[in-house]
Amino acid sequence: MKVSVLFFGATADAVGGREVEIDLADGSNADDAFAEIISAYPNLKQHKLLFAVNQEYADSNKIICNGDELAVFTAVSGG
Amino acid sequence: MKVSVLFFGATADAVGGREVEIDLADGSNADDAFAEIISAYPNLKQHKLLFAVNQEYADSNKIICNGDELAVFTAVSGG
Amino acid sequence: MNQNKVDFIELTTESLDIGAIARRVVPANCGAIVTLDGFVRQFTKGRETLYLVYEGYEPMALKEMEKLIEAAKAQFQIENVGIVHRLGRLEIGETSVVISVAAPHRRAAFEACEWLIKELKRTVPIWKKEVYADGETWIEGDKSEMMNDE
Amino acid sequence: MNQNKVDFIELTTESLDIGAIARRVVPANCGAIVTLDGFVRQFTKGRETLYLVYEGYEPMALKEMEKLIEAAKAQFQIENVGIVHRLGRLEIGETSVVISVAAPHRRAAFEACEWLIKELKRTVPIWKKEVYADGETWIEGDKSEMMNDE
Repeated sequence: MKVSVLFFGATADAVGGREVEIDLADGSNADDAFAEIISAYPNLKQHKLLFAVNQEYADSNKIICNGDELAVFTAVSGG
Repeated sequence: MKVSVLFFGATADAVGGREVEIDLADGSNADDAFAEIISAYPNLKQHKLLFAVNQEYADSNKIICNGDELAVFTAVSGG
Repeated sequence: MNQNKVDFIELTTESLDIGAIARRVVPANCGAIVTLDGFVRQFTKGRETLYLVYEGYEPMALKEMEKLIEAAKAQFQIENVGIVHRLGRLEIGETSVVISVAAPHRRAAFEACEWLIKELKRTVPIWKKEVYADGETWIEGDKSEMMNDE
Repeated sequence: MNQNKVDFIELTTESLDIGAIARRVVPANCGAIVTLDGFVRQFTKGRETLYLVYEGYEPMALKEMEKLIEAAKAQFQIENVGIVHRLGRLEIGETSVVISVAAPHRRAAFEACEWLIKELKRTVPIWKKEVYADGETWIEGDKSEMMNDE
């Protein structure tokens, strides 16, 4: 299945883009998905990362579904 | 000696004026002065009063001098 | 840091612009301003207020506000403080007092701002008269509180 | 009290008017607003910042801010909350975030406002890039703090 992955700030710089599509095995959970993304973009390892699925902070075990919106970003620094 | 006494808000209403002059014996302290004022305007007794001498909260024992500015007012309620 | 010193205290009968007051306390090394905006409540304990009148013993009020700023700066790691209190007639919803505190770290700004409004209500000689449909009352503060701490 | 509900959360690239934001949270039964105004520091640890760029994951940021308001209202006796965060390029001294909390009693307003800014900095997906004379850096928050409490 295809899911889109969004990057912001430092992670967008690290992957050289703001959005990519990845292919995931059916039944993948959030941990699987983010491991896949990090192995595709090893630059991301230089950062402490947070993950979101459908605009919510991701639970590791959350099963990813076709069409979900994933996001990978560093710890926030707004305010 | 002559000193002026200022009233504000509820105390101005109680004495029917915003400023009076009183005559004090030389060597009077703040307590003496304010006792004098209250006996001249017994309506003031209905209020919890604060006293100031020369725009500072008065110490009871402070000696009053000719030309000092006294003030009698209720506990404050600004803000 | 003294070249950045922009404390101010004012009494005014004009309406208060919270944002403009807050901006005046911004120094270059600070990242947060905390602002307390006190205003005229329509209902106090269920009774409707039509408008308020604030009166101050102006020179003493300014001196007491000055003392509060000095005391706040001795206690809290803050940079600049602005206090503006309005006097005269205020309609419902209008701002009566603004206290803005700028600090390098927001914790100190919150603490100092809260301390300042508490002390202002206790020590600064300003009084409010609440005007109702059927009368008016000068509000008297809690003297015992005042005397215990002074 | 629901007819007075005027919470709001906004992300904007326009400049922020603190006073106007604070006024929007005023309900009839409240007497105090506490406002936190966060802004662009010129110097951080001695290094001069030329300007900042804020970027947000906008839909998620709005959801997280909404959650913060709900959580604040569950914890504190407050009436209305407004949170506006600016995005895009900000010059030195410009306001990046305003949080205004209106409450019947000021203690709750102070507590809630301080809690909200602390949590916003921990959970709302917005990042800032500091631009210096000789480079630029995306600032990364403290992830461990984030993860411990979530």
